[in-house]
Amino acid sequence: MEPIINFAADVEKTDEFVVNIGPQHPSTHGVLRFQTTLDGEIIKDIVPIIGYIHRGIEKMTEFLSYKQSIYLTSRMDYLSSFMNNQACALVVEKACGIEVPARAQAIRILMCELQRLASHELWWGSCTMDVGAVTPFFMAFRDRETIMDVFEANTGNRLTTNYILPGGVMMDILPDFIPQVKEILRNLKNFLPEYEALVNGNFIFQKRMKGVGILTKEQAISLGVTGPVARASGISCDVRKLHPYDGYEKLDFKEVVADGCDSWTRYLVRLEEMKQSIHIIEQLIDNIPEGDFRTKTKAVLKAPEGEYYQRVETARGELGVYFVSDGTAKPYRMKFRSPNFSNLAVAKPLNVGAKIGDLIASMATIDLVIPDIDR
Amino acid sequence: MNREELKAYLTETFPTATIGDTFDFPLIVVAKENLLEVVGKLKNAPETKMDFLFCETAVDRIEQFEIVYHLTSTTYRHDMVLKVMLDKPELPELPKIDSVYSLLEAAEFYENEIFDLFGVTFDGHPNLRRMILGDEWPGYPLRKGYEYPDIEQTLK
Amino acid sequence: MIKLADIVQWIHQWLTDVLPAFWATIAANALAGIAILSLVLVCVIICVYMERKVAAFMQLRLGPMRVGKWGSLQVLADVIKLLLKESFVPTRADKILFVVAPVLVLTVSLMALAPVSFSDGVQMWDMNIGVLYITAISSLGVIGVLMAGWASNNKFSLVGAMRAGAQIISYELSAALSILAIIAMTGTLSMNELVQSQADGWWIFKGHIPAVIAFVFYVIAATAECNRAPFDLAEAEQELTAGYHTEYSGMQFGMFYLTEYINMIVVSIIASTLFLGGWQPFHIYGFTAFNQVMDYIPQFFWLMGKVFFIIFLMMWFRWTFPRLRIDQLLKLEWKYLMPISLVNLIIAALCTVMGWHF
Amino acid sequence: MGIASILTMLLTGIGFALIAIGIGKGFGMHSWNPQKGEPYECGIPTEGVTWVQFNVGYYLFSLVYLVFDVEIVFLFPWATVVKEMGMFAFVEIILFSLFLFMGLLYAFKKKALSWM
Repeated sequence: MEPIINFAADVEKTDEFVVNIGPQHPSTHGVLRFQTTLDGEIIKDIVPIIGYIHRGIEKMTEFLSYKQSIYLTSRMDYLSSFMNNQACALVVEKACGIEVPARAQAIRILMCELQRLASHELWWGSCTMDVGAVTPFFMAFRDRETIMDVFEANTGNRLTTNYILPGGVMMDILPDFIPQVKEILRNLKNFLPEYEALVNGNFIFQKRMKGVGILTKEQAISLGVTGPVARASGISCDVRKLHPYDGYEKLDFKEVVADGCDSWTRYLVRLEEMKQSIHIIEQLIDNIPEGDFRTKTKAVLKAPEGEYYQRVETARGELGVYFVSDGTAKPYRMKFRSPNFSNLAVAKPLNVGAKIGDLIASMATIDLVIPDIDR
Repeated sequence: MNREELKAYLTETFPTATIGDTFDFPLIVVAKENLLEVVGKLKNAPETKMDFLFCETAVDRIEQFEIVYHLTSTTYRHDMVLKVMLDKPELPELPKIDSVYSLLEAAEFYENEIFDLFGVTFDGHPNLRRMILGDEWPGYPLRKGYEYPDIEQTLK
Repeated sequence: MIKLADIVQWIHQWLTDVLPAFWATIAANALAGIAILSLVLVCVIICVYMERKVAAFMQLRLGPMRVGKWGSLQVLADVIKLLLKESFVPTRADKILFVVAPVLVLTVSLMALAPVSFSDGVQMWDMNIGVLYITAISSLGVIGVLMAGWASNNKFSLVGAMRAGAQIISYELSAALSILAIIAMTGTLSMNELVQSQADGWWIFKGHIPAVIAFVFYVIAATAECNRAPFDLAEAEQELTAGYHTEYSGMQFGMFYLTEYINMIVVSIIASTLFLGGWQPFHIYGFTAFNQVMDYIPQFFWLMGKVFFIIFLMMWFRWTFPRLRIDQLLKLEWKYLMPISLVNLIIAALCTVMGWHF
Repeated sequence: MGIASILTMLLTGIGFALIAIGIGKGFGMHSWNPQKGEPYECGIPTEGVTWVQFNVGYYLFSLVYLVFDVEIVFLFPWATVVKEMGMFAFVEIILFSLFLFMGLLYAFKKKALSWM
């Protein structure tokens, strides 16, 4: 039977309008701009516009030596600067045939996993804040701060650490490092259940996350998504497992893969990754080998001519360094395949048809760092 | 497939292409015209299933461009590099190549970036725009011998 | 013991003695207006300070500490800051609506205070439809919000205002139905009589489960009507930057800010008058000594204590819950709160008819 | 104080708001440039018009609300007298609510209350 009054009939004749969400917006976490076409609350089209913080890192490397280039990588994804350094260092080591001492490898992994913890904590805080809960943000910062203090003491910097160099690490860890990290782990083991108690069980939070921002496995593969986002869509893509580097193959940890495909799964995957990182650190912290923290390298490194590709798993996905050498002391071309740049591609499939609130919530679980997109 | 098997398979399947090596991956250099066909075959063939484009970039080799595609398979986890050599005409004419967007959606942003920084246009790309630098920026910075614009002039 | 009512009566007497009748009425009205305004402003100052401190302690920090002892003068500093900010009208805005909107929302929320019974005999006007009046008047506030959002000529404001419209009117239903549950038991709409009816026990105790449900629903709906998190969709900082007052600055923004807190006070006053006995002290039946001690606390402080208790509840919500999405928010109202409060009202009516409540 | 009290509060509100905004205007800094008058849209000049025919998704709620609000206005006088009128009023309101509820169900069925 035909409805007497069709409420839906009049709805169709409404105007769409364009709203720019970003670059100066509280929840794009940086100078990212979404040009959204809205029909009421519903997003009809979304175009990510980037480039507000482009610094030309790839071009700058062409004028710098390999060792100098590493300092630029810290500025890409400032929440995973250890991993960025590591990727660059590894590709140079691979090209020049430099051996890394076991102690340096252990320190690298420790630092990277601590960085992953710190990054995921910041994400946890900002993700919950984007959904509207402000309190978790402060809890995340309380715990992240202890990790940042360790970084500051050991590397001299909190964000742009420039710590990992070809041949090892910049300097040895301090004697305090081990007890401090153990303290952090002890605290985190208490705090992680607290996180879950505060947010996971919350009815509203679950409603905002479950079934929202669906990224199917096929879409994720086609869009070249990596990291926790892809793993939450059921793709196994942890570089630490698939192409181990720096001795990850000797460690026992699980790759967190889930196939829920929605924001809620991405949220849980990251929380689980934090537990795995704690597990990795626990295995290493008492077994840091003695020895050098760095091999002696030549002042000016020269890579043999050729092409090299090295990938590492940062907190947000796979960072690849594609490095073309022409045998001189400077890279001929260095391309950083940054995880955020590829992950940004999900903005459209994730959000078309969703509401503004969903856009913010699902982009929060993608966890973009804008300087890494622009480079 | 491991590296040797993959190389053998590539040699067998694509007789016209040049098979080689980079440090990490097997390399196949295909002609510009065959790009879509080769990528389509690599993606769909049950032996390779190269369905994941994890890096696409360009290298300016002075006399020509190399467009470099890094492919991997989410099923078999073997990687490979595909290269296309592209003639480099004088500016303002831009070299042209087929977009692989129809096969691998990940190419959209990578190709935007290459267009922006190298000045290579892609046929069949859904939304080719200067993604990073914006339309006003003069020239293509990642080309070798790029002359920097006068910043004062540019910002005006 | 001197009662507040005696003081009011004394001032009124004095005015009628020294002034002619007409001017005495005017002066009395003016004094009453100023008194209520200052009371509200003091409450708002306490609220803002309280909100900052409550938020801070829930978030493992200390909150304002620099201005004055324990940051107690922080609110004053904020007011001075707001006063010194420029308030301007955007070029493309609808200028008249833009300017009128903040005045309207503030006036409306102040008007709702007219029939409030602050203490025994201290009331501007004991109107026989007090509750209906407050319900009606406070629903006018949404017009101001819509005006502000529309006039700003800003897309975020527009979306925020539209959200506010849908949200506030929807939640009015369950708020009104919750109020009606108590009205049915009392049989009066006068604020004063409502309080008087609770001399032998507050409705939340007397009214059995229907009253408790009505109280819970009223607090939820009131939070939504005040645009407070988790229902702050009209502002939704993370989504719409500041929602309907994105374009406002300076004291014009200050008016919206003030209104948010005045609204909180108003709904808390209604909630405490209806459910928690207004200015009636807390009594335990047959516990004479305790009851007498309770009686010694002035009635006004009883009311304010209850008001601030409910305000604390709303702050607690705000700093613990994530925000709902707009469709979830409306679904919550139309599919859960509204039908349940309708049924609750019928049960409350049944209680009344059968005489089941105390 | 009768109806004068409402007038008093009205005037108090308007007066206070005007004085506060006036003081703010008096004390505040003043400067002007064309960018300042632009609507805020994350730092990007706004595209197109803002005053458009907005999606009706919100309005339907208002329509349904209107129906129910009128019912609630009827409920107010009923609630005041239900105590005295007893069972008659109770039965009557059950019937009344039943109709109301049917209205709600109708709106549900027509999907007026689901978001579009």
